[in-house]
Amino acid sequence: MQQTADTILDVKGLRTVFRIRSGEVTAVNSIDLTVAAGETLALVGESGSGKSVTSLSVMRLLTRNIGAIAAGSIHLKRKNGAVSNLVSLAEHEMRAIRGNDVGMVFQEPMSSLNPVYTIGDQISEPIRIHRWADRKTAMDAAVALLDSVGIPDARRRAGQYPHELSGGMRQRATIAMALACDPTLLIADEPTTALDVTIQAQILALLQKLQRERGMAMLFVTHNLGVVAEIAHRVVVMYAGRIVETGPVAEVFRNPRHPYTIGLMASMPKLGDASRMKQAGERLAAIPGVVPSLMNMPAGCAFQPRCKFAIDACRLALPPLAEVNPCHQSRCIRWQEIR
Amino acid sequence: MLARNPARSPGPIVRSLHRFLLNRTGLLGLCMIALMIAAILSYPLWWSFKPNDIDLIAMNAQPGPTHWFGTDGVGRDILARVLDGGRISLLVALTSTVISAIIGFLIGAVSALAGRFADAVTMRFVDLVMTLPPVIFLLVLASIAGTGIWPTVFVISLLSWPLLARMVRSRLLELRERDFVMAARGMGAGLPHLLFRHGLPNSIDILVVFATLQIANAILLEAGLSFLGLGIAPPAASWGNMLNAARSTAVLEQYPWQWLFPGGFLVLAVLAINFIGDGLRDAFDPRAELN
Amino acid sequence: ATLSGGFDVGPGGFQGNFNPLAATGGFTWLSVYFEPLVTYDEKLEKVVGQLASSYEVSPDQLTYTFTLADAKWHDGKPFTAKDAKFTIELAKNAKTGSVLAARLNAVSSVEAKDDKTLVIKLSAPSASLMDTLTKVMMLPEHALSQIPADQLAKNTWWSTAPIGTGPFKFSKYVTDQYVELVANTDYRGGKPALEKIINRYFANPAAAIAALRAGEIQFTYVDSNDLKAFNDNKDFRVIEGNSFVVNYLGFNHDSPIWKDVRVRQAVMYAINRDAIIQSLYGGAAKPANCAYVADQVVPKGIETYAYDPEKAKQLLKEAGWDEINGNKPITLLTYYTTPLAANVMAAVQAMLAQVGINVTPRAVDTPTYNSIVLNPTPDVAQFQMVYAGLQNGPDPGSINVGLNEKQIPPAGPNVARVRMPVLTAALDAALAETDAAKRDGRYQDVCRVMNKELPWGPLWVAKRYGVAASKLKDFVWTPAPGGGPYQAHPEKWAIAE
Amino acid sequence: MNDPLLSVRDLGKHYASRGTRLTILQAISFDIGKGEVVGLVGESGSGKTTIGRSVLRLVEPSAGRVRFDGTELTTLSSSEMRRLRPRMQYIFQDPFASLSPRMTIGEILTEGLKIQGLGTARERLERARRALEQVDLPPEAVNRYAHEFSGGQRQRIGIARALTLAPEFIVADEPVSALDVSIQAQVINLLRDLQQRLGLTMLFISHDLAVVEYICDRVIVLYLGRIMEIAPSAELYARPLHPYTRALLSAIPSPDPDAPRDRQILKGDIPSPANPPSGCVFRTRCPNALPACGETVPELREIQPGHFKACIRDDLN
Amino acid sequence: MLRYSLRRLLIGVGMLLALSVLIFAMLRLTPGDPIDAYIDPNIPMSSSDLAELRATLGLDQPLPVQYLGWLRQALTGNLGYSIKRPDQPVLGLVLSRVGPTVLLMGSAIVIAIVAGIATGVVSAVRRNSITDLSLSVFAVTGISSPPFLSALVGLYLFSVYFNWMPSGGMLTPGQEFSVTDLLHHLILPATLLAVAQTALIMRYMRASMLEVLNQDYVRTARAKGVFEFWVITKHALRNALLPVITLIGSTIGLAIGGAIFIESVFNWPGMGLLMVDAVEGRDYPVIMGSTLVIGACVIVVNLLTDLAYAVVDPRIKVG
Ligand SMILES: Nc1ncnc2c1ncn2[C@@H]1O[C@H](COP(=O)(O)OP(=O)(O)OP(=O)(O)O)[C@@H](O)[C@H]1O
Ligand SMILES: Nc1ncnc2c1ncn2[C@@H]1O[C@H](COP(=O)(O)OP(=O)(O)OP(=O)(O)O)[C@@H](O)[C@H]1O
Ligand SMILES: [Mg+2]
Ligand SMILES: [Mg+2]
Ligand code: NI
Repeated sequence: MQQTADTILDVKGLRTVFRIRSGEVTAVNSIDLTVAAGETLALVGESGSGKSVTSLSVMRLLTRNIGAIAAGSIHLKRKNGAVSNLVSLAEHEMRAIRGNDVGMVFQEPMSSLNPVYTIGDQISEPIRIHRWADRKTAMDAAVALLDSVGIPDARRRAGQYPHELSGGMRQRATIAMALACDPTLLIADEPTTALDVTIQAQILALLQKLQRERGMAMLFVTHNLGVVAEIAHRVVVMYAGRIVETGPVAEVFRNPRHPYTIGLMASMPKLGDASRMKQAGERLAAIPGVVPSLMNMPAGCAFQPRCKFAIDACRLALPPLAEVNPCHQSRCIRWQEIR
Repeated sequence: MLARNPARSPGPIVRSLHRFLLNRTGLLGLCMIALMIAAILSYPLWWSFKPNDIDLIAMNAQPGPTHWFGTDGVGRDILARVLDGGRISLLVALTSTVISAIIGFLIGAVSALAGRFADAVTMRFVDLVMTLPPVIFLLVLASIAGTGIWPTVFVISLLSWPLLARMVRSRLLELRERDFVMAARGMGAGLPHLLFRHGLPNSIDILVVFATLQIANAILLEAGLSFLGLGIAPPAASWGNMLNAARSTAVLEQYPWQWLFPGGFLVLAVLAINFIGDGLRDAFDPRAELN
Repeated sequence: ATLSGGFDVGPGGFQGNFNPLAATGGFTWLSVYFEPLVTYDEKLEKVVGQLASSYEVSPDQLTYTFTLADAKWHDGKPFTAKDAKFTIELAKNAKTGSVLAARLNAVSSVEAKDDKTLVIKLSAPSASLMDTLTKVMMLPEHALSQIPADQLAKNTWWSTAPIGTGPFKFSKYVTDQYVELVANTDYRGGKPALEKIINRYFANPAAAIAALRAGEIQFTYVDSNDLKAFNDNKDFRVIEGNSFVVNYLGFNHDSPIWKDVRVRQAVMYAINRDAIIQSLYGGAAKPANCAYVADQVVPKGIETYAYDPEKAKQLLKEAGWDEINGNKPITLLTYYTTPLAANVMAAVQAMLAQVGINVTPRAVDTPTYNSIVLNPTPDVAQFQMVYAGLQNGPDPGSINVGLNEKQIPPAGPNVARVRMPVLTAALDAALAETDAAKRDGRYQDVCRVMNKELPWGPLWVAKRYGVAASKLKDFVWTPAPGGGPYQAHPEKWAIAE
Repeated sequence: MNDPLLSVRDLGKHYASRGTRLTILQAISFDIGKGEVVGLVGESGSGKTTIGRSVLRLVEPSAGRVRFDGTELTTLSSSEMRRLRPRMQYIFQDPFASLSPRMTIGEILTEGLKIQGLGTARERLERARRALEQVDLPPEAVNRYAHEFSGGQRQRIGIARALTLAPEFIVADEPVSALDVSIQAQVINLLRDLQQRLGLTMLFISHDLAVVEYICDRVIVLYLGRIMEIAPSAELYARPLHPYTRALLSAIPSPDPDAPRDRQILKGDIPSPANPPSGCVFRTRCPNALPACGETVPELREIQPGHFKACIRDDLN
Repeated sequence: MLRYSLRRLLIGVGMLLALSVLIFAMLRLTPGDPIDAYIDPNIPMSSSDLAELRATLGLDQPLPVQYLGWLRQALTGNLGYSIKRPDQPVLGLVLSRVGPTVLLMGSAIVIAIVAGIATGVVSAVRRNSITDLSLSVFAVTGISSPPFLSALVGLYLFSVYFNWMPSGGMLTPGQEFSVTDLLHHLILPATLLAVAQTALIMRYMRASMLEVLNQDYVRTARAKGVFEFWVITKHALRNALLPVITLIGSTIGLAIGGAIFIESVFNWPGMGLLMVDAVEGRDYPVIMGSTLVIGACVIVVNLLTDLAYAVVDPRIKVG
C-alpha cells in the first residue's frame, strides 16, 4: 500500500531479535505494515508467531537486555503532524510518545493493571505525565474517560481497585487508559481473548465506536478469525515471525491464497455446521504438527513441514510475498494453484 | 518450544546435574567448598601442628612461616584449629540444617495439606514457639541436652524450624489449589503422596534459601551456645567457639588473627554454600534450561 | 569535678541491688555513701574503726563495746547507737533478706548503752565477727523502722532515696545506666574534693575498657590480659592487688577415682603452674600449695609440687590408674567463663592428658554450677572435678566452709565433699582459737594438712587489677574480694584538671 | 437413557466469605447416560468448573446428591472414594498449570497408577508409553519435562494422564480453550476419536458454543450457577429457547465476511454471586425480561422431549 | 478491621497464657534457681540461709501451686517483684525497658528496611552487574557475622579507635536529657543491629523485585510513558514490598535475639539486657514478665504487619 497523507504507522522491514543463551533468534522478520487513520489493521497468527513482539517493537518496549530491533524502520505520524522514525529515537523521546501518541491495550486486563493503585489513579497517570495536569484535573479527565468507555457510575469506579471490577470493566479501564491522551494510534494486543463472548462483543463494539469517533488508527492483534472479520479492515496473517498473507479482510477470508490461512479457516469449528459434520462422521480439518521453534526453523518456507501442498521447491528457498492483486499478497509459491 | 528434540533424552537426574554444571557461580561455590573440605579432612597429612597441642612459649604468635595463621592464647596453632573446627562446625551446621529442614518442612506441609484443624493447631503452636525469646529457649534446651556435638545439633535444629514451617505452609497452601495437585487428588492421592511427590519438589527453592541462611545461622548459634558454656565442649575447636575468643578485648584488638581466620572461613563457607544453593535451585528447576 | 567509673564490673559487684543487707559484693561502691562500724584498712590487713571511733573486746571474747563517732545522716539527723542496734538486728533477721543473718548467729544481744556506745554480746566467741561487721552498713532507723521486716527488701527506698553517713549522698539512679552521687558537704571527715561520682554500669567488660580508653570514665576493673594496652600508657595507672581467691582443682571425694592420694598428687605434679602463671596470667598470680598464700599462714618447707610429669606418671602407675579410671573422660566443671579461664582449662587439659588423665572441661553459668555442686546427691558423672575458687582472706577462716566435713552439702558449701578428719580437726581448732596471736599457727597447721592430703589440688592465687586515669589523685582502690569494704577515703579523691 | 451413569440431583455449592454467603451453584440436576457426551457452557464464573469438580468430589458439594453407577458419592468415606477415583478422571483447562513443572512426563503419567498401586514400575512405564501413543505423542517423551512441549502437546499429555487409569467417565474442563485454533482442532478430533473408541462418558465443559456443538450429544447452559437450558445439541443450535442461549449464540463472531452482523449485545456483566438478582438470575441482562421475572425463580421445564428451559416466557419459543 | 484486630488480640491473650505455662515449665527445667544464681561460688554462704531464702520466695512449693500463685497475681496486673532486685516490681522494671528497646529496635528496623529495600531494588534492577554481586557478597557477610563480634568490632572502631561515638549507654550520665545526645548514643548500636536484617531484607527484596519487574502491569506503566524511575519506585516497588512485609513481621522475634548482644555490648537499657541479666540470675518473675511483654509485642507487631499488608495491598481485606 502506498504511503498516503493519512498513514499513521508505517513499518518497513522490521526485524526483531532475542538474545538467548545459545545465541540470537529472530522473532520477527522483515515485517512491513501500514495503518491509516480511521483504519483497523488486524494481525493474526498462532501463538508464538510474533504478533506481540511486533507490537512491542513498535512501542519499543522490549526488555533491553533480551530483545532488540535489528533492522527496519517504524515511522509514526504524531499528533502534531510530525513523522518520526521510532527506531532511531532516544529513550526519553520514545517515552514522550508512549501513552501520548500511541496507546496500548494488553491481553490480560487483570495482570496489566497494577493491583495496588485505583483505576482512576492509573488512568489519570498518562494525563499527568504527558499533559502536566494536576491531580484533580487528571482525575476528572479519567472519570470522563471511564464514562466514555461505557462504565456506569464512573466516579465511584475510579476510586476502586482493579480486583473490585469484573473482567469486562477492567478491560474497559485499560482501554480508557490507552486512550487517555487521545493517541493517533491504538495498539490492541488480543484485548478480548481473555473475555467471555458476550463481553467480547461489548468490547469490540466499543472499540469500533471509539475508533469512529476519534478517527485513530488501530493495530489489532488477535488469533480469532471471527474477531478479525468483525472489526478489521485489513488483515495481516503471520506465521513464525513472517507475514504469510495480507489483504483486505473480506478479500482474504473469501479468497485465501496461503495454505496456512486456508488451514486456519478450516480448523475453526463453525457454529451450526458441527451437527452436520458429526452426522456425516467428518472430522475438523486440523493443521497437523506444531508451530516450529524459533531456534529450529525449517529451511525454505516456514510452513512447509505442516503444509499439504508442499513441494520440493518450498524447502529450498523462502518464498517471496507474491502479489495476488494490488492489495492482496501471499507468501506461497503455489498461491495460484491452491484454493 | 523444544518439541522437536532428538528422540532419546537423558534421565531427569543426569539433566539436573547438567543444569547444575551449567551454573558458573554454583560450580565456583562447589569448588570452594570442595577445597575447604579437602583441606579439612586432609590437614593431618600435611600440617604438623595438632589442633589441641598447647605451646605456652609460642602463645599469641603472629601469623608467620611456622604458624601460617598464628597461634592462640595457649599457643595452639590457629590453622590446625580452623581446619579441625571446620569439621565440627560444618558437621553441626549441615546436620542441624537438614534436621530442622525436615521438621520445618513436615510441620509446614502437614499444616497446609492435612486439613483445617491440623492447620489451626500446628500454626498456633508455631506462633507460640516463635514468640518465645530465643535466649530462654536456647538455655533451656541446651541445659536439658548438655554439651557435645549431638546435643548441639539437637538444640539448633529445634530452634530453627518455625520460620521454615511458615514459609512452606504458605507455599503449599498456594500449591494445594494448583491444577496438577488437584489432578493427583483426582487420582486418589493421599497425604504422603502429596507431601513428597508434589510438596517437596515445589518447596525446593524455599528449602534451599532456608538451608543457605540456616547454615550460617547454625554456626553462629553454636558460637552462642559455646558462649553459654554449652555447645561444643572446649578444647575441641569449632568456628563458633574460636570466634568467641574475640570477646576478650585483648584478642579482639591485639591478636585479630585469632578471630579473623575462623570468621573468614565462616564467611567463605557461607558464601560458597549460598552459591551452591543458587545453583541447586536452578538445577532442581527443569524450566531453568530455557533461559 | 565529676568522677565516672565502672565500679561494678569486677569481683562480684552487681548493681541493681542497692540493699547492703542483701549484697554479697559491690562494697567498693556501697561504702562511698554507706559506712560500716568497722572496716579493713587499705591493705586489708587489720580491722579499723569507721563509724565506730574505737572498740573494746572483753577478755572472754563475748562482749564487744563500740564507741561511735560523731556522724550525721545525709538528711542531717545525728547517727546514734540506736541506729547501729537497729541495723545489726535487721542484719540478724533473715526475713529482711539479709545474707549476713547466719554469720551473726553468735550475737545474743545488741545494746545501745547511750547515744554513742554500743554493746554487742555473743553467746560464744567468734573469730569472724569483726570481719562480718565490716559488711554491715549502718542504716537509719528513722527512715526504715516503719517498714515491716519482710517488706524491707522490696522497698524502693534503696534505689531512690537511701540515706547513709558516707562522704557522698545518693542523687539519682537511672535504671541500668548509672548511679549518681553528690558530695556530702557536711561529711565529718571534711568536704569531699569531688562534686559528683558516677558509677556506670557495663554489662560487658570490653565496653568498660572502651569507655575508659575513650576517656568517658576514669576507672574500671580490668582483666589481666587486657592490661597490655594500659601498661605503657602514661595516661593510665594500673592498680594491682591480691584477689584473696585461691583457684583449685576440686576433686569430688564421692567419686572413687580420687580415693588414692597418689592420684591427687599426680594431678599436682602434672600441671606446670609456673608456665601457666607466666604465660596465661602474664605473671599476675602466685602459685598456691594450700588454700593460702599470705606469708603469715603458709608454713615453710611444705611440698611445692614442682612440675614433674614423669613423677606424675610414676604415681599414677603405682596407684593403678589404669584400673581406677584409665582413659575415660572426666568432666571438669567450672563456672569461670572468661576467655582467660578457657585458656587455663585448655592448658590444664593438655597437661593432664600428657600423663594419661583425660579431662573434658565444661564451663557453665553460675546457677547451673551451683545447682550441680550444691545438690545433696549430685550426679558424680557430671561432676567429678571442678575448677573453682574460694575466698581465703582477709579473714583466713573463710576457707572453713569449703573444706570442713561438717559443711558438706546440704549443710554448707564443701562442694568437693572433703571428708578428712585431720583437716576438719585442724580447721575446727583454728576457728576456735580465740587468741589472735596463736591463730596464724593454727592456720599454718591447716595449710600443712592440705598440702599433704590434697583435699583439692590448689593452683594459684591470681592478682586483680584496676586501671585508673593518671589524672585521678588520691584515689584509693584495692581489688578486695567482694569489693571490700576498706578505708578508701572517697572524700579525698580528686581529679587533676 | 433409563440407567444413567452419572446422576446429579439438587447439587448446591456455597462459600462463606467474610460473613457473606456466595451461592455458586443452586439446584443443579442432570443425568449423563453411559457413553454420552454432555456439554456444559456458560460464561466465566458461572460455576462450570465447580460443577465438574463437585461431581468428582474434588471440591465438596454443600448440598445435593451425586450418584455414579449406582454408588452415592457424597457419602463415601475418603478411602472408599479413593478406590473409586480411577473410574472417573478430570482433564484441566490450563495445559501449563495442570502438569507439574518438576516431574517428567513419565512420572506424571505413572503417578495415578502408582497412587493406586497398580503394576510394577516397568508395567507402569509401558502403560504411560501406550497412553502417549494414544494421544499421538512419541513414547520417548517420558523423559522430558512439561515445559518442553507446546500447549497442544501438553493438553494431550493431560488427556493421556486421565487415560492411564482407564476411566469410564471424564470431566473435561475447557480442554481446548487455551489452545490455538489449529491445535484446538487437533485436540478436539483426538478427544472425539478417543471418546468413540473407548466408549467414554464425558462431561465436556466449555465457554465456546461452537466447540461444544462439535463434540457433545447434549448441552447444558449455565448462568450464575443455575441451569438455564438443557437440550440435545442439534436441537439447541437449531432452536435455542432461552434468551440467554440466544444471546450467547449471537455473540460468537463469525469469520465469514458475508455473515450478517446484526448481533444482539447483552448489556452489563454477570452479577456477583454475593447478591444474585431475585427471581430469574438472568433478568438483569435479559432483553426479554418482564417484571414477573423478578418474582419467582423459574423452574426448569421440559418444553419439548429432552429440551428443558428455565424461563417463564413461553411466548418466545 | 477493628473487630478483626480485637479478635486477633483476644487470640493473642490466649497465646500469652499458653506462653506463660510453657515458660514456667521450661524455667523449672533449667538447672539452678534464683538462689543458686545468687551465690558467688568464691564467697560461699551457709546453706541454712539458703533454705530460708528459698522458702521466702516460695520456691519450695510444688510447681502447679507456684504457677497458680503467679497467675492469680498476674491476672490482677501484679507480676511480682524481681528476685535479683527485690525493690523493683517486675511490671515497672519491664515497662521501663520497653521504651528503649522499641527505640533501638525501631530505629534498627527502620534503617534495615530503608537500606535493605534500597539495595535490594538496586541489585534487582542492575541484576548480574558488579553492584549486584558486591551487594550479595555484603549480604552474605552480614548474615554470617556473629552479632557479638560485629558489635564489638563496631564499638572498637567507632568509639575507641575513631572516638566518634560514645561507648555505650543511652544518655550521657550526669547531663540533662537532649535529643541529640540520645541520637548520638543510638546511631551506632542501631546501625550495627540493622546489618543482618538489612542483608536479609535485601535478599528477599531482590527476589521479589525481579519477580515483579516481569509483571504485565510494569510493562503497562512503561507503555503509558511513565519515567523509568517511577516505574520502579511507584509501580514495581509497592508490589514487591508485599512478601517482604511478611518477612519483616516474622523475623521480629529473631531481631530481638540479635538485640540482646547489641544491648549488652552497648549497655542499652532494654529488654534484651534485662532478659540476659534475668536469665543469668534465674530471676523467674522478671523472665516471665519480660517474656510475656516481648510475646505481647511480637503479637502486636504481627497484627500490625498484617494490617500494613492490607494497607499496601488493597486486595487483602482483613476482618
Ligand atoms: N523475552 C523473550 N525471550 C526470548 N524469546 C521471546 C521472548 N519474548 C518472545 N519470545 C519469542 O518470540 C516469539 C514471538 O512471540 P510473541 O509473543 O510475539 O508471540 P504472539 O504471536 O504474540 O503469541 P501469543 O498469541 O501467544 O501472544 C515466540 O517464539 C517467543 O517464544
Ligand atoms: N474457593 C472459592 N471461594 C470462593 N469463591 C469461589 C471459590 N472457587 C470458586 N469461587 C467462585 O465460584 C464461582 C464459579 O467459579 P467456577 O470456577 O466454577 O466458574 P467457571 O464457570 O468454571 O468459570 P471459568 O470459565 O472462568 O473457568 C466464581 O464466581 C468464583 O469466583
Ligand atoms: Mg502475544
Ligand atoms: Mg472454569
Ligand atoms: Ni477462545
